Amino acid sequence: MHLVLFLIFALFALAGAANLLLQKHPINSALSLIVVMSSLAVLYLLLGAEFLAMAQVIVYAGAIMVLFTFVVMLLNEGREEKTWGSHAARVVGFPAVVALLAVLASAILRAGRHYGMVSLSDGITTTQDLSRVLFRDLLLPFELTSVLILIAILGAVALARKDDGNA
Amino acid sequence: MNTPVPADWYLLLSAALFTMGVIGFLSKRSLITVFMSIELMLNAVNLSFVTFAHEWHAVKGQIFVFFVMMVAAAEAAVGLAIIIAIFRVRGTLTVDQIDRMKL
Amino acid sequence: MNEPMLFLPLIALFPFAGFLLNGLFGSRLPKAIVSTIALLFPLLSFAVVARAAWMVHGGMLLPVAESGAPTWIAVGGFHVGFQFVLDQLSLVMLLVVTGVGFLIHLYSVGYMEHEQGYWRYFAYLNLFLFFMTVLVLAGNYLLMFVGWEGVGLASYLLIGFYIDRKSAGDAGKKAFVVNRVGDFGFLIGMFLLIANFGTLNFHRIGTQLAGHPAISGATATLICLCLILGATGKSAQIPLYIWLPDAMEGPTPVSALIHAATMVTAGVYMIARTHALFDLSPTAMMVVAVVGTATAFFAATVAMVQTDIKRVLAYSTISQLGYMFLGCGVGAYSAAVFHLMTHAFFKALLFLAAGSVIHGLSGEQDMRRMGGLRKAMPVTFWTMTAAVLAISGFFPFAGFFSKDAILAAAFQHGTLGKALWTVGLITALLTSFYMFRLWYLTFLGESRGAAHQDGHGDGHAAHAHESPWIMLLPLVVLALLSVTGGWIGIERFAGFLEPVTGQAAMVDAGHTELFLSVLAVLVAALGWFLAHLFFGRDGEAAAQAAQSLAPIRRLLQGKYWIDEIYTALIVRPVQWLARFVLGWLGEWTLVRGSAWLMSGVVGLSGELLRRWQSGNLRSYAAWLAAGAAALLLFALAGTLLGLNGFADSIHWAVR
Amino acid sequence: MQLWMFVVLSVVKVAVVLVIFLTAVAYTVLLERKLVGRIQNRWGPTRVGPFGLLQPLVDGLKLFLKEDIIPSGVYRPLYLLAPLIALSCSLLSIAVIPFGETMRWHGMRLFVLSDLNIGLLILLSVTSIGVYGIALSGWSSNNKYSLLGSLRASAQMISYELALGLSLVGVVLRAQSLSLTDIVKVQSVHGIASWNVFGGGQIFAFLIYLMAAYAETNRAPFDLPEAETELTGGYHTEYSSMKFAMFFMAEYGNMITVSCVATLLFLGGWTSPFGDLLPPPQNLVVGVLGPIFWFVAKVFAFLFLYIWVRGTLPRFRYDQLMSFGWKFLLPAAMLNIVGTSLVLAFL
Repeated sequence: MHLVLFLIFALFALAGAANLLLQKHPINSALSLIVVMSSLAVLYLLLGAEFLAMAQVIVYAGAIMVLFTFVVMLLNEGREEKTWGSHAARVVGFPAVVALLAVLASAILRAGRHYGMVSLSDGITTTQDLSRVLFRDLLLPFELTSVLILIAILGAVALARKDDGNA
Repeated sequence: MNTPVPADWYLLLSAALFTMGVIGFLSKRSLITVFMSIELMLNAVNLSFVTFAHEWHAVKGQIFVFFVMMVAAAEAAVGLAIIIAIFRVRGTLTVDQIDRMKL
Repeated sequence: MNEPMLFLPLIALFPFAGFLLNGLFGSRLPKAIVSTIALLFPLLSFAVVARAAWMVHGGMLLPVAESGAPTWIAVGGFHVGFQFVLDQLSLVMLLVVTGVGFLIHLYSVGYMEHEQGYWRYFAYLNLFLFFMTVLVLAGNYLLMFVGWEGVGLASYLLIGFYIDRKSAGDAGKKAFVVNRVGDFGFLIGMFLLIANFGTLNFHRIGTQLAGHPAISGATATLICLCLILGATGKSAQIPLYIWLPDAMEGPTPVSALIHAATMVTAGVYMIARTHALFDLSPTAMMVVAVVGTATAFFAATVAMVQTDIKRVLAYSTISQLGYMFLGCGVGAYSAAVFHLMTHAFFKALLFLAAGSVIHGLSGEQDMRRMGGLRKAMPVTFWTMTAAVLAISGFFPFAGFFSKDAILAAAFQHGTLGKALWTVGLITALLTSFYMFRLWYLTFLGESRGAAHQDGHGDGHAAHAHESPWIMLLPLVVLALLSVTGGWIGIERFAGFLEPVTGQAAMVDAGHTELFLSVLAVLVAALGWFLAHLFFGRDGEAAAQAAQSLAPIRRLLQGKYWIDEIYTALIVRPVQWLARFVLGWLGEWTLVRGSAWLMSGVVGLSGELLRRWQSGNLRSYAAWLAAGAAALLLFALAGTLLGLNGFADSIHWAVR
Repeated sequence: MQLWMFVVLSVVKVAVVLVIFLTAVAYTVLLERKLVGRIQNRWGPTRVGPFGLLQPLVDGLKLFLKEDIIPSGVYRPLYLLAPLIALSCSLLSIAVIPFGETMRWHGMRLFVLSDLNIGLLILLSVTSIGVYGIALSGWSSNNKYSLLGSLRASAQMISYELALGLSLVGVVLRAQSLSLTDIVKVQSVHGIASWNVFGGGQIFAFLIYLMAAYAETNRAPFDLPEAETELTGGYHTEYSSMKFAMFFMAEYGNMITVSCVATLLFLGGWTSPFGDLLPPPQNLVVGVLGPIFWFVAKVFAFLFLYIWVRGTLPRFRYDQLMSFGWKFLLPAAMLNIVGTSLVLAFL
């Protein structure tokens, strides 16, 4: 059962990611990314991280990606054009990507034999467990993130607002 | 019925998604899609965090993902605002055409 | 048994709170609130001290070390904490500091009433009190040094309080720089202590010394000499006394509090606090005694010819501090501290009374333009009289007991002691002389203000008025203390301090001492008589004497030209060197040379790297990816090539 | 329990709940038409069946048989996808809602599709996904009215989702759980006195939730996305036939879900308002049907309130709507959290 669910949603995630790359219109890419994120949420559930799974959906799929789709809709740029501005991206970038994947994969495969198995009966990290750590040990970082977000809001408003002189 | 899955499969999936994010960053021409590729990479990393948290029974791994989400939210807000500002000035979002610091 | 709750940190923190409140918000608060804050916190602090004193009176055992003090520095086995310790010595000091400090705060409310920067003044004053209490309460050298430097800072700020006067600023700088020289010695001393004992804690050093005198006499002497250098800086002894007379640029209550009663005695306190070390080194003791005696005599001679009322008092302070050093130098620490206490009373009183006179004369400080103020300012006059009698050493005023104790101790200290005693006795004569000179010139005779009309209108004496009650109240209190402060008697005082300062060297309490006491009083009376001869009726006798002793007089008025000598020998060469370093080495070689080099390197590398910066995001991303892959490869190379068990190490490290 | 048993039971439960839910949706439409009619001094539908009771069936049939028009300028994939997203999100959220006693049969909970630790979070996340249906429909229609309507709707939903989510925190704090069953259990002891809205002191949270929920479901007085006078039909202007019906069903489905959630979180769910005043029922049938009766009654009351409000209050202006959400509801919800936590911590 776990295996089946894992395979299904891993496949969804990979397909979504591939679709993100292949689609020419940003809105399709955005929807593909939502698929990836939602599948990842299911995978989090399989790993016992139920709160994170929901946070993934609410924050990523429900908030961040909505912003993306909004921007796509507002700017309405249309399909992306095929341009060839970057030589380095082809010559350096793609070999580097291949190397990156190779290194990562071989490292994981080599280290992976030490790792255990994941199964549905492993038990879950409840919201209480999470909040106990978050609000006791890591209270200061948590409060700092709230400050960060506040600053981000101000920054976004300041950046996106039209200049009064030009408006 | 309850077939377990090796933990490194999750890690491999994470690596694959990350690599696809990098490819997206390199190959996509629209600034927004490039930005989405970054989010994809962040998500891939999050997956490996959750996997390790499960592997080592460490709640802090999940907390880290939580923080990544918060930072990603902040980043998305500011980043998209910058994209809008760029579009307003340049009239395009094609990465290859936005390569001057001057207006 | 419960540890007694003394709230030691509060003693220091109350004034600090006052400083913060007045310093941050004072400029926006009305004067009444500023004064309330400024008075309330020292009073609270004094209350805590008084409570501690009461508990000691009730039989509480000393010393009390505050438990659970936070750690400041912890390097290896070396620990320094913010620890406060209360023992007999610091209790006496605290009573003086907070008690006299509070009185002077009170006085200041009246004195500074019309000044600009009222709030600033009180903020600084509270800051000073904070640092002074830290200095006194400190349980180790480093914390003491914090207070030491802090009072220096407060002193600097207050000397330069009149920011629109260049001389005030210069005097502040001078005090600061000269003190730095002393601090240098203190610091070296602390380094040596760490090197030899591995700790800066007074208590631990004391036990180590008592247990096995690990350090040889030479090391002890070296450490002590360094500490003495520090003490001479803070306590204005030869050779670093030169800042104190200039420090009189500050407001008079400041002179009373910082430059007479409390801060300048820090050196004496420090020596008494570390006497265990000094006891090991006869050489250092001798240096202390000789320096003290020389300073006492030297400053007294200069004081005889000064015309500025505050400068007379300043030199007098230096001279009295010399006595205290003498006391320390002959091992009579309790006598020195006793004198420190009585001196705090009568010297603060002298300064405050002088301030009252200056206040009454709208800022006039020259004694030659005073005179005849007895009628106009009766309270000031009578309190001042008490103080003059006290400092001159008349029985039964406070100064008699303490000075007598020091001189007696010196007399019993061998041959050198006899010599020092002789000088000390002469100094006592001089002291009596110049103090009565001041007294006559200021209060008796005719008003001489009218003779020198220089833009001040008529003579000041005509307008002289008594100060408000808020200034007179501290005067009266201090006068009472100056009269009665010595009645405790050195025996009881020394007995009280014995756990800290060790066995006092009082052996022979018989006829010799009585003889010495009578002699001292006689000498003081002689000084009064001489002063009466010269200044009692008119200035003629004084003028004649001045004529006949012109060279000496010129020498004294020039203050032995010490300032000029220092300038020529030290300041000039240093300035010249600085100009050389800054001008040639700094400007030409370092600044311009490096600028050329930098610009060349940057320009060249810019030419090379420019092509890389295409501005294309995807190109950057490509290089980024390549870099990431390379880094990862580098980090994981071991694992991938199977060279070591990297994966296992990660695995186990995280577990 | 065997796997096949699990699957069969689940499928049966899903089917039953879905049928009931869709019927409820259809009859909510009828209820609205009748009620609004009475409020406006009309009869409402009366012709089909007794009291017009068969009207929903006929409406459904009509929509189903209508010609399906796809305008030429639309962006096809998303145009087709959008109503699906909207409807499925609306149907998904009913999955975590418990509507009866915590009874088990062969180890499986009856009266709830799936009881989760994080039921409340699932509801919120499904709601947040629901935004896409509306946003995409408006944009893909390639129509100014649609785009404006969808932008309004999405912005409104995102804005009010904050107040909505925050208003629930007080309840969660009280129950110390995100599970809907646990939240109901906390309120079950003394009947009406231990309901969150009264005994739990969450009356302000309840009012905030109510207002935010109206906005969240794009209902009057916050129905700006489909304000006919300005935007023709809002985001579904270009939709017809079954696709329009999907949006329609989604909206009414959301209404019912929101009412269910309000019932569960604030009004004690399926528990009776008398609590322990009445003896526990001995009869099994009463024991099973009683709770369901109370649940349905409370939901019905909410739906009634919905429609009543729609028939009574005028529509807000858009800037009023936004400033109301951000400047009043959101701070109020935060204050409620602070107050609740203080009370819980110190009393």
